[in-house]
Amino acid sequence: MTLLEVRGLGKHFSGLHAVDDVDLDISAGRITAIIGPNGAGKSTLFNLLAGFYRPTSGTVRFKDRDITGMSPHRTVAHGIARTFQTTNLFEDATVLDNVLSGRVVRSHSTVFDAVLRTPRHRREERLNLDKAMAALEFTGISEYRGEIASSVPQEVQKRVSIALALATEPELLLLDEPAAGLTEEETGGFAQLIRDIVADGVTVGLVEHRMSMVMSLADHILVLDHGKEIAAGTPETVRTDPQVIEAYLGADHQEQEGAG
Amino acid sequence: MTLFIQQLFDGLALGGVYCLAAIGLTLIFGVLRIPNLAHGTLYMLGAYVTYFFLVTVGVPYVAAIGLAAVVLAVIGVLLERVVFHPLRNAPHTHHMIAAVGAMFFFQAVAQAIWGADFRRMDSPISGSVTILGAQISWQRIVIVVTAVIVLGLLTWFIKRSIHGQTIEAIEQDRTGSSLVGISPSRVSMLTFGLAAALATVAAGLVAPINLLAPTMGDALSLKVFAIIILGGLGSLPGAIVGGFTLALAEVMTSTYVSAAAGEGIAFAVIVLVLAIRPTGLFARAVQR
Amino acid sequence: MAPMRIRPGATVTAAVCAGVLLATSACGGGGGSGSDTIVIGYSGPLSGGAAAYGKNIQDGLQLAIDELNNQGVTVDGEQYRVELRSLDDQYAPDAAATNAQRLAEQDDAAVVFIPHAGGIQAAQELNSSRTEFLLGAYSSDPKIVEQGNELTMMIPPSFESYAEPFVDKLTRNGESRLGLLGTASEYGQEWTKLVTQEWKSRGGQVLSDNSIDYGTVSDFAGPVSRTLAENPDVIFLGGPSQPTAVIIEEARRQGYEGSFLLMDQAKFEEMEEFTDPKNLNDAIGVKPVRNYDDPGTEDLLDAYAEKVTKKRPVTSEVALNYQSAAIVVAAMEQAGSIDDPTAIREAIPDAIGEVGEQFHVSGFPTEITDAGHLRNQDLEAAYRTPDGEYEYLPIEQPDE
Amino acid sequence: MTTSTFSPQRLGTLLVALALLLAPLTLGGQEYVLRVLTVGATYAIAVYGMNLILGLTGQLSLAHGGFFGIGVYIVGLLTTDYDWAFWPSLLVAVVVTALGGFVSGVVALRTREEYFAIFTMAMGFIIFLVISRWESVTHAHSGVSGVKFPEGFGLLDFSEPIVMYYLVLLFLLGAAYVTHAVRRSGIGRTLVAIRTSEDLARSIGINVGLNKQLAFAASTTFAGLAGGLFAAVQGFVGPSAASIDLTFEMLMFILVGGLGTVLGPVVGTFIVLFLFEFFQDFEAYRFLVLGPIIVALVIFAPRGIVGYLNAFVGKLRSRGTGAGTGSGGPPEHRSSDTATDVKETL
Repeated sequence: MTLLEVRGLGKHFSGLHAVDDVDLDISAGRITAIIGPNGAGKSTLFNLLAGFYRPTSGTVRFKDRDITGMSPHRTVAHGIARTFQTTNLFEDATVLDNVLSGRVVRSHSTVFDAVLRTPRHRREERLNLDKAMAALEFTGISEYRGEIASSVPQEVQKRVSIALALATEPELLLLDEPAAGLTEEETGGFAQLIRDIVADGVTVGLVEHRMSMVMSLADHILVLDHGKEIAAGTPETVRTDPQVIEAYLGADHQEQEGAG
Repeated sequence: MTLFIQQLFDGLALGGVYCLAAIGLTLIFGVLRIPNLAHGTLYMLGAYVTYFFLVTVGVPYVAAIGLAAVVLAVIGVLLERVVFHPLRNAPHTHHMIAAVGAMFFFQAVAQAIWGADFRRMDSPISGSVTILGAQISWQRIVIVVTAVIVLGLLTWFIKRSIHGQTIEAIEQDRTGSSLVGISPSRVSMLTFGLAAALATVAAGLVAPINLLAPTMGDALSLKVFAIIILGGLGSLPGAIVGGFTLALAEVMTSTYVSAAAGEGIAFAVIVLVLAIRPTGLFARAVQR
Repeated sequence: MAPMRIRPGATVTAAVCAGVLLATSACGGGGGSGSDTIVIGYSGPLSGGAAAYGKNIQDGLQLAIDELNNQGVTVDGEQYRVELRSLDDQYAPDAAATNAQRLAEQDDAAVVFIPHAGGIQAAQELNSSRTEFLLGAYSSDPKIVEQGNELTMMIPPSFESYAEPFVDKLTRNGESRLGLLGTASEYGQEWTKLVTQEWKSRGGQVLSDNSIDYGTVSDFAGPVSRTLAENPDVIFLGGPSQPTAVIIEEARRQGYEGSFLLMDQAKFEEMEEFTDPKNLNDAIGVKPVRNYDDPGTEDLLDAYAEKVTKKRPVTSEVALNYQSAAIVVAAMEQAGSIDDPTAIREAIPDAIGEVGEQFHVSGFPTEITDAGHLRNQDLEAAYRTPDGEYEYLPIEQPDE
Repeated sequence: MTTSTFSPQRLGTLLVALALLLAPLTLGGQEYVLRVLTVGATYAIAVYGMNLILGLTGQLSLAHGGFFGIGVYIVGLLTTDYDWAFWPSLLVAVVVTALGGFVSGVVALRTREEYFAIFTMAMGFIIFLVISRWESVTHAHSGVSGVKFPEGFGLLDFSEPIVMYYLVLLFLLGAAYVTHAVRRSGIGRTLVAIRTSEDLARSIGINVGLNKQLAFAASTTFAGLAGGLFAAVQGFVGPSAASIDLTFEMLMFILVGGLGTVLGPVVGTFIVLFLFEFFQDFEAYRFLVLGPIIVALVIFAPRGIVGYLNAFVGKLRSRGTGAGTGSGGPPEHRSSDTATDVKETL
């Protein structure tokens, strides 16, 4: 089943075609990766899907509903969560509070409930705490819950941002370079975490530089260059696509691997 | 028609004063992101120090303004060092309150030294000239001419000299310029010194047609904010255009609408401009 | 900051809070003065835009108190020293009321002087019901005695008494066009209304209102040329003396040759210091203090020059408060009480006649109305002739 | 969550509440101090409003004094010129400032950061100009006298200063409780998320625009309520009750107390007012001392007294238990956070 369907999506920034006429289908329960050299428009595409940018052309459909140009707070409510390339957390709050913030979109109690401490409010607060703790345990960082987010190791911070996204109870989780800057060993752990997420029933969209990780994880790969799709398919087909080798793996291969 | 000419010249003179005061503020706000609410009190101190040199010491008018500008530049640098430098990483809320504290202090100092009563400062330039039936005093002509010269020099300074270019570089890219070895700290001091000196020139020019009082800068403070919003933060040409535009708008509104409307026009301008363009007219792309 | 964390510092905070509150209450116990001291309270603008005005009144009160101490004050057979306690209210009504209450309670001041209508009205909300004190009200706005506050003593003449004779004098030669260039303060606006009515009642034409805030305008040339563009015969203006003088000078420079009708806040003697006195010719306003030949005038001028400053002249703000401080203390002597505001107020009519001659400086009050207004029956205004001489004309005061 | 049934926070709040409740009883008829306390309590209510928009949401609104003034004048004018009773007037003041805040927030919140501050400063100034110049309605500088006391319906006499004090105190405690409840709930997390990073807040599904607008409306409502009470406390009101100076005073209160904390507004307000009154003895020269004190507080105690103490005690506790519970205070102030850290280890 196609969870997210993108057709002819484009975004122009004052003459620059950041994303140009992209089609993409993300199937439920699978891992779809988007790769391409720096500046290929991968993050822009994510921003378009999550509603951070308003596309200049094309449509985005999620669960058969048109969500083109919908603002982020609504896409999240519909079930799309994302993480950022540079780890983005509420740095002065504890890890637990960070993850609890992700519950806001699923909460219904109003300020009056909070002031009057209605049963609904208490019930919801308890539920939120349970869900947040579950997300922390799922990502394996529950022992850090009391610590200030900016003070925990980088790997933990990355896991916090995933836990935060999971706390919003998404059906589609968009991960923007989740393993950037991690060691080889840590990357392995992240790959496992991503597999766990999918096993838990959440569909994953992934932007990643590290080819080894993409090739081992992805069910489907979209390759972008200069905002345009140059190839799409299984890891096997993409790996052997001459255009991809030309544009990406060939020219940049060494640099990419070195930098990774 | 005569009235219009008269008001036009008055508006231009006022615009010159506003520009000189606004440029300092726009540099501080644009370069350092500090909304310096104490700017009006620097202007006030500038007027009093000019008065001190002119009347108490007895040096000539132009020299008095020059000396006062130097003194105020030092005060500006001190203000930066003592108050704003320790707060350089604090949010603008803290800057604003610190500026208010500095404002209280400077006003109290002026009142302690020169008293609360009005002072009058006569300039050697007197008399007036009749242009198209309007009586224009030489002092106002001097204000406009001086403003133009100072603005010209300043533009040259910013574009040509190393120090000026530093200011511009920092204004455009704070992190980038600190990477290439420009010290933000030195630029901060330079900017504050320059801003205070410019405010002093404005005050020295306008004092002879008005009066000195410890509160003379209060009204100006808010107006220059309107100007730099109008002109775009950190933009020199913007401050100049904004200064003259606002001065003329003020003068013409009070002439042809009502005095109260003239007083409120600056604030109406802020609200209107920001309601339509939340980052000000002529604003550069906002870096975030 | 995390919203849901417990905040252990609260205990300490609470301790600090409690400490502060205790300290606040403790400061209530302080203040006051020895039993042989009479405290006169004063709350006025001592900083901010109106500080010069507030300082003038403070000086007047202080000079009177010095002189009283010189002579010795005896109430009910006991010797007292008089002391002035001043607090700054920056012209804000609520601060003035708070100050007045503080002066009355902490410093046991039975009389508190306040020199602005807003502060006076705010204090009147207190002095009738809650804290008792006699209010020395220095404001020429008659509203302050119209509300039946029994503990108010209005010091200056009501400004309403000026309008008619001023307009009379300046319309003698058929002048008919009045330009308005007053200050945009509370008081300036009241004056503008009054003069407008008076002028219109004689069939004159009132031109557009160019009132400006004298304190905030950077350049007076604009408003002046607007006013002159309508060719007025008389210009009404006035606010603090100094900007008024600058505006007059600007009007003369732009070629205006008509007369000026000055509101009572502007004083000839102060304006003479700020502009060539010739510019002030053909203007009507309040009589300069130095032109009175009351028995105490000279001495006050000398004392002011010696103790306060030689640079500024004595104005009616100094002189009238000088007189009224003496009246208040005389009333205490009459009443035989230093702490009963009602008794002191009731003794004022008798006290007026008992005040020493040296306190008669500028039209010493001859009576106090039932509403509490100190009045001098021979009040005079001053007209500065085109030749720069002063002429005085009597001012009739309306019944209250 | 770490909230226990018995926490030092509850004890602390209880103590502050007790101190405020008992304070008048220790005064022995010192009505001046009672007046300072009452006026301080009305200001503190407004400062709680500022805490919502600035402390929790991170938006510096300088129109706060203006909205306070609107509250003052609605109650002032309705109870005098229109002879309304106090309570309905207060209700109108609250509703008008709530709606006014919400509607003006639509435009105001299009601007961000410093622009928002300057926009609201201009708004505040326009409100002040209207109040001080619109003579036919507001009586301009003449002010409004004879504002009614609240009706006690034969049960209470609000013309008694002490009764009035307890009334204002009741509202103040309410304001503090609302702040506490909001902070603890998802709404508080929403606002703090917006303060910390609008982009991240958006990415976790927070409607940033709407929430900012609601927070702004809530803050102006507090200001309006406080203004209405202030009018009744004073009896006479003038345009200075809407002035921009008042906004800066409130800003000072909250900075001294501690941004975003529950007790900060009340602690800051009373401490600064106490300083103001204390330095009255210096008359015109008091700002020679007060000015530098303000600057020093901002530089050396940027988190405010409550924030600072919280951090301090938090540190002691975390050293004791090993588990970091962290601290309060505005997140932006990195460098001096380090500075306080250093001091705290001493």
